[in-house]
Amino acid sequence: MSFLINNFVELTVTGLVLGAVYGLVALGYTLVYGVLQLINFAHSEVWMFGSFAAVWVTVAVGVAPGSALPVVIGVLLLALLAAMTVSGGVALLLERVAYRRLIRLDAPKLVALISAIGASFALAEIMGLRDRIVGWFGLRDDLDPYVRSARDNTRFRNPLETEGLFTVGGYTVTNVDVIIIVSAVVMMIALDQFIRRTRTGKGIRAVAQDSEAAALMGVNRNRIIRATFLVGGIMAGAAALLYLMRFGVTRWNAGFLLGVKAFTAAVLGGIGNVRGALLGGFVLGLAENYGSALIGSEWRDVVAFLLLVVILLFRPTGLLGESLGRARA
Amino acid sequence: MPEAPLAEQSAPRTGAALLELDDVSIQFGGLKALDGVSFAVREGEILGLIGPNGAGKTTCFNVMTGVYQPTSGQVRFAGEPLGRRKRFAITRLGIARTFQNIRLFGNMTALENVLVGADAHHRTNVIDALVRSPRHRREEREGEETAREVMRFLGLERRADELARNLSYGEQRRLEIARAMATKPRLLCLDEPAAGFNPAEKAQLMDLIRRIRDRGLTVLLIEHDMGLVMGVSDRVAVLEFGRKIAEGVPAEIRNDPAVIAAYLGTEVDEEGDL
Amino acid sequence: MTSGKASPDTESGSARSMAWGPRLGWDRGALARRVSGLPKPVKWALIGLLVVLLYALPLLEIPIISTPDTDFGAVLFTVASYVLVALGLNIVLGYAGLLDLGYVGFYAIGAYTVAVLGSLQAQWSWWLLIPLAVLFTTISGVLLGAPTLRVRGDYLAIVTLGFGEIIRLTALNTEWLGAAKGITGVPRPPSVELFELPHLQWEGATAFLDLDDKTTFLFFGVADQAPYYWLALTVIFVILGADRMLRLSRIGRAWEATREDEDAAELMGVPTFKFKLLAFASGAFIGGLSGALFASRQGFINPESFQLLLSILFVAAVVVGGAGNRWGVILGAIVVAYLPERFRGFEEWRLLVFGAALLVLANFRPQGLIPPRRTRRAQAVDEQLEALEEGADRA
Amino acid sequence: MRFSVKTGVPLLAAALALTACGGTTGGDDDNASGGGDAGSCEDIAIGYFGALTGAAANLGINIRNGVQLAVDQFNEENADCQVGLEEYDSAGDPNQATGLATQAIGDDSVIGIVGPAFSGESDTAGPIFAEGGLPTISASATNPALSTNGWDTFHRILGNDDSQGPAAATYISDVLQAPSVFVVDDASAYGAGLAEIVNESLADAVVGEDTIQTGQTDFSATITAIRDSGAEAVFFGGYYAEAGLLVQQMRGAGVDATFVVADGVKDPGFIEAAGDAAEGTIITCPCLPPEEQQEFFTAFEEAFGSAPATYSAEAYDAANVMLEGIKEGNTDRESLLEWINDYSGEGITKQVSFDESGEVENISVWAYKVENGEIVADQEIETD
Repeated sequence: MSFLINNFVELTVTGLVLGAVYGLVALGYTLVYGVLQLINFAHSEVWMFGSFAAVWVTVAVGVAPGSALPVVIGVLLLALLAAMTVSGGVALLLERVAYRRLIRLDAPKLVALISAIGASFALAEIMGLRDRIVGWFGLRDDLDPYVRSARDNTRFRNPLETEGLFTVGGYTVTNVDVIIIVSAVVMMIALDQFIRRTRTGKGIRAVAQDSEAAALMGVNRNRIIRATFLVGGIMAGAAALLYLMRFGVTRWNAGFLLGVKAFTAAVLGGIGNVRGALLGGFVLGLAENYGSALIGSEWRDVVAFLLLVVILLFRPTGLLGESLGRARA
Repeated sequence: MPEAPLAEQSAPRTGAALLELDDVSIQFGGLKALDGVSFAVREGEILGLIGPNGAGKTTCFNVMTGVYQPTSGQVRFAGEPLGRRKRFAITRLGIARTFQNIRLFGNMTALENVLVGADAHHRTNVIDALVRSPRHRREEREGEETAREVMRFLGLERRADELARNLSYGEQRRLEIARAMATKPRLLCLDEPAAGFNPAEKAQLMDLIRRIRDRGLTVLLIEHDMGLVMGVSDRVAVLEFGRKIAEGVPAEIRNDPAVIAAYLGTEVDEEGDL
Repeated sequence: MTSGKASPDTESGSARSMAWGPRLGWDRGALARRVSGLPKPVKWALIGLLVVLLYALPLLEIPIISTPDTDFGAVLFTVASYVLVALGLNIVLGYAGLLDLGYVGFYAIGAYTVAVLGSLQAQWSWWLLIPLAVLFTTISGVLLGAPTLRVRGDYLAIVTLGFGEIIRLTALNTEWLGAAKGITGVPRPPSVELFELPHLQWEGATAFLDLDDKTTFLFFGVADQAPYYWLALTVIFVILGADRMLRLSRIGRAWEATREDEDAAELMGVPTFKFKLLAFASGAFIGGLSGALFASRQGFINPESFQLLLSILFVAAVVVGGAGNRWGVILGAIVVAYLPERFRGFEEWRLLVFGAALLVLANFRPQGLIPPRRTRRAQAVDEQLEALEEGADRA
Repeated sequence: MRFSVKTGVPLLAAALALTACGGTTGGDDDNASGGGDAGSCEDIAIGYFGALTGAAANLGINIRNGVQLAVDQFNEENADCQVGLEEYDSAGDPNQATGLATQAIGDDSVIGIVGPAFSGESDTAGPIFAEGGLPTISASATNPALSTNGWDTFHRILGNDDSQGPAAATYISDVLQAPSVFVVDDASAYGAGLAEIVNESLADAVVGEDTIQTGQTDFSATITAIRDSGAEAVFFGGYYAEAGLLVQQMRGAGVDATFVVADGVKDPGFIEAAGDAAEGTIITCPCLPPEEQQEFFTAFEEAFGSAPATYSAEAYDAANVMLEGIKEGNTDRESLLEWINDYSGEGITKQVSFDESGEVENISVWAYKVENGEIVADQEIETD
């Protein structure tokens, strides 16, 4: 207990950093769920592809740590753009391949879940076997820096060096901590505004609330569904870069666990609720850190899931309720 | 052939009160859906419950069948307060209902739908089912007899093995009634059973409702169609904005100034009795 | 559909069908329907032959279906335990419509009961351990279900997923349960050595008796996997029978009604919560039984055998095969458990191919390989009505 | 379904009819090779048993490549005695191991197995190999309990955790002279077992411990605990994937305690994941440094395009023990088992000979250090 109190600030900040990543990934689950009432199981792979895009950009640019600040910012923005593009693209691909036909057939939700699980396996394996796949085209050697040790951890060559900014309660908050938490909050606000104010955002809300009525009102449901996947993918891409800045490493199967956690965060906050996703992420991140500090890291997932069960028992629709359709977004 | 819609109704049968609403109020947030409503359904009668849209008719049904708990007041069935009984327990007590928007078990056959209703009083447990115990066999036999009988009564016997969702609209409406009747209720609550019916079908429905009453069931009928309600009901209660504004035999209701006021300006159904 | 096929004399028609006893819940596989046209003795002979063939599979080692790269008996046991799990999960998912992503938790509790009380902490008899394992899993199913079944559908998925992980992590981090090292020396079923059965050996399309390769009936040893398969197969037949009994009773109807429309079911007098709990407990029962058999075949268990991925494979088996149809989910389990073993040749591509296969199956057979009776029943009804009409005409 | 019934019946009938007339002779013909004439090399193979796919594939492939190299070299040198290599890919899964082990003992041409690679699968496969009399030499399974099950076919060619743990502890206390140590493990059988031994050996110097999970990527709570304890050294029992992340996040959080790990981390993947943060990491390993095996090193790199990684050299040694035996005419399981039990020879990782329980004698544990992105030998650790 005293350990928790003595290191409260450190545990809180690192918990929030982790929670921010969970929250951004959770957005993808929450948006798709809000619109289609489907658990997009393959969303974790959307994130994973984004993380590799970010890694590859830094490999291609080959910037050394400690470069001038404008260079660092430029490379990071480039990586962000790449991650968002790739994640958004994979999300759209997913919609096309795994969902569109089933949505058109109005197939049971479970079938869509299986389709997504299949897509998830396939996508993860494609990344894990990328060295073999490029080998078919005789590009194994040319692409070596990108496909080397495909089934191992791949390190993100972070151009930004971690620096302490200020010290609170015995913990030196770093620039990375600040960047991640602030970016997550800013992106959440931006998304919130997007959903509330733009035409597409209103369309998303309309379809979430009553897809038939929305169709009668002239909303193109299919376009809105695609937009939803795209927005979720873009957020996952951003999450991928932030994740790499903090944790430094990605791998072909890293999405699975993160996906489970992010989905938990989405449910915790109230699935379908955009603000709830970030709140759920923060709560989960903090709970994992505090729980680890109290009873040991081996129990952190147990703590996370127990928390989920308890919250659902007392607030059956999550902390903020499910409300993508409602005006509060 | 069914009788003409406005034929003389049989004289009110004044049995004992089967279901009583006693000063029932229910509140959702700031909205009072029911406000001190009291009326009684008497054994063996057909009571029509009418009122403009949003008057609280379906809420009334939901209070009676345990879907909502009243904020204040009491609902009594055969003299016994319903209290906080679960919905299925109330059904077993003897209240059955249909739904405004049809809610059949679409992927089960018509017969199975009715059997689910008949199962309401069955006690077969896992062991019974596994060993095909005498109780299980007796209940299965009785259940199927009840179900087939009710379906024959409603003219559905030939559709028994059809999936519920493949039935025609009118058949689905009747199947809902059959399913409710199979629970062997004393009180049958019909929630807008004529919605979407043409005049000929409505006439048949009126006949059916009377025949149901003649089987000894008490019927509570929510309906928009004035002609049908006035034609078939022994008595009518009128709700407006969650309050009961009138109660009496159809002739009285037709001339009640409050009722006329309530319906003034509102489009009365095509039969236009008021 | 069947419109316009009404029998002229409805009274006698319905009376007849009543006399024919319960034909409710038509739920026969495509094969059985084709067979049902045959005379009864032929039908029974065919079914008997099929059963014998199923039991003889590990001895026959038929070239095309036998697995070239791993022991066929062991694969058959794995397939059988998946089939068992799929049957259990089918009650939860297919009949009652509850998405359980933590089904492996029950599997684990069954396995751990046998292992912990049979080897690690006590040395109880196998005959005692199996019922205990089943009892514990059923209780855990009720304990998990009682609070969580009030949670709405999709939330149940994540709550059960959490449950499965909690079970695994608890086993992994608790010394008393063997932690990561796992538990060795799990008791095997008691053997009754009666006689020896030779295996077949194939050269092209001709078969020879291989007198050096024999299976002792009924010796539950380390290497020969066939007896374990026979045990699991027998359990499957028992569970199939029980499943059918429940399905054709009030309980099966209540499950289905609950899945179709929970509120309407409740208002028709179905205590839906009780029946959902019952479905959960029945599913847990079968899952635990399967886990217990798995542990006593394996002789060794560790938490790694109960990964979250397994739960997902179980769900995939049920849905791919056709949730709600017991023959469908059996086929689904075979697809999920057998194909990856049969086609080990794909090596590292296996999971990729498997994922792609799931994707394709879901998109092009969304109702499952053998859909739950709905579509097939329309046909069956046609045939029945025709038969009834003939009968009525003759009367 | 219908198809299989219609065609299946006559096929079955035909099969039974055939058995009736030709059964016994067929049986005899087919099992002629079972007895085995010593000295003939026909139809003989050794097996590799372990993961080639799945999450643990990397370690498995390292081992398989070691075996592959040994077999290829042997076949090149002995044109008249070609030995096959059977691969049993368990994906590291104890459940799959059962069927594969049964398959292996049923295949008479396989007379020795290098593996099983992991402790978990050894637990299910071990008794099956023992029953089939098929000798095994594991190049990587280090759970001490494996040799105590009475499987007379079991051997392992590297020190188990009981020998490596104390060595790591000795290094920390004698060489690093760290007064305070924080012990982390990954809850795996390998990592937890190792950490427990280190924990016991260091006793009072241990100022804190924590357990992470394999697959975990965020270690912030653990790192907070390490910082809070003020430990000067961190021992991590586990594999390289988590080790790379842990040390990287430690350094990122400004914790500069010496990072000490064991052989499961001795892999290029560790450097790849940790980058600069790996510098100065101490890796203990019951294996000789690569300088002492230069020939093997170059041959391996030539064959597979990458440097030998964890356990490749052990696997190479294990395979060579068997291949030498085959060359000496031990071409059935029984005689090969005898050969292995009596073996004494110079491997590239150590002086190889096995004791009664199948454990290798003469274990030397070396400390390696990460310098400039390379794992280089530091010194031999003297225990006792």
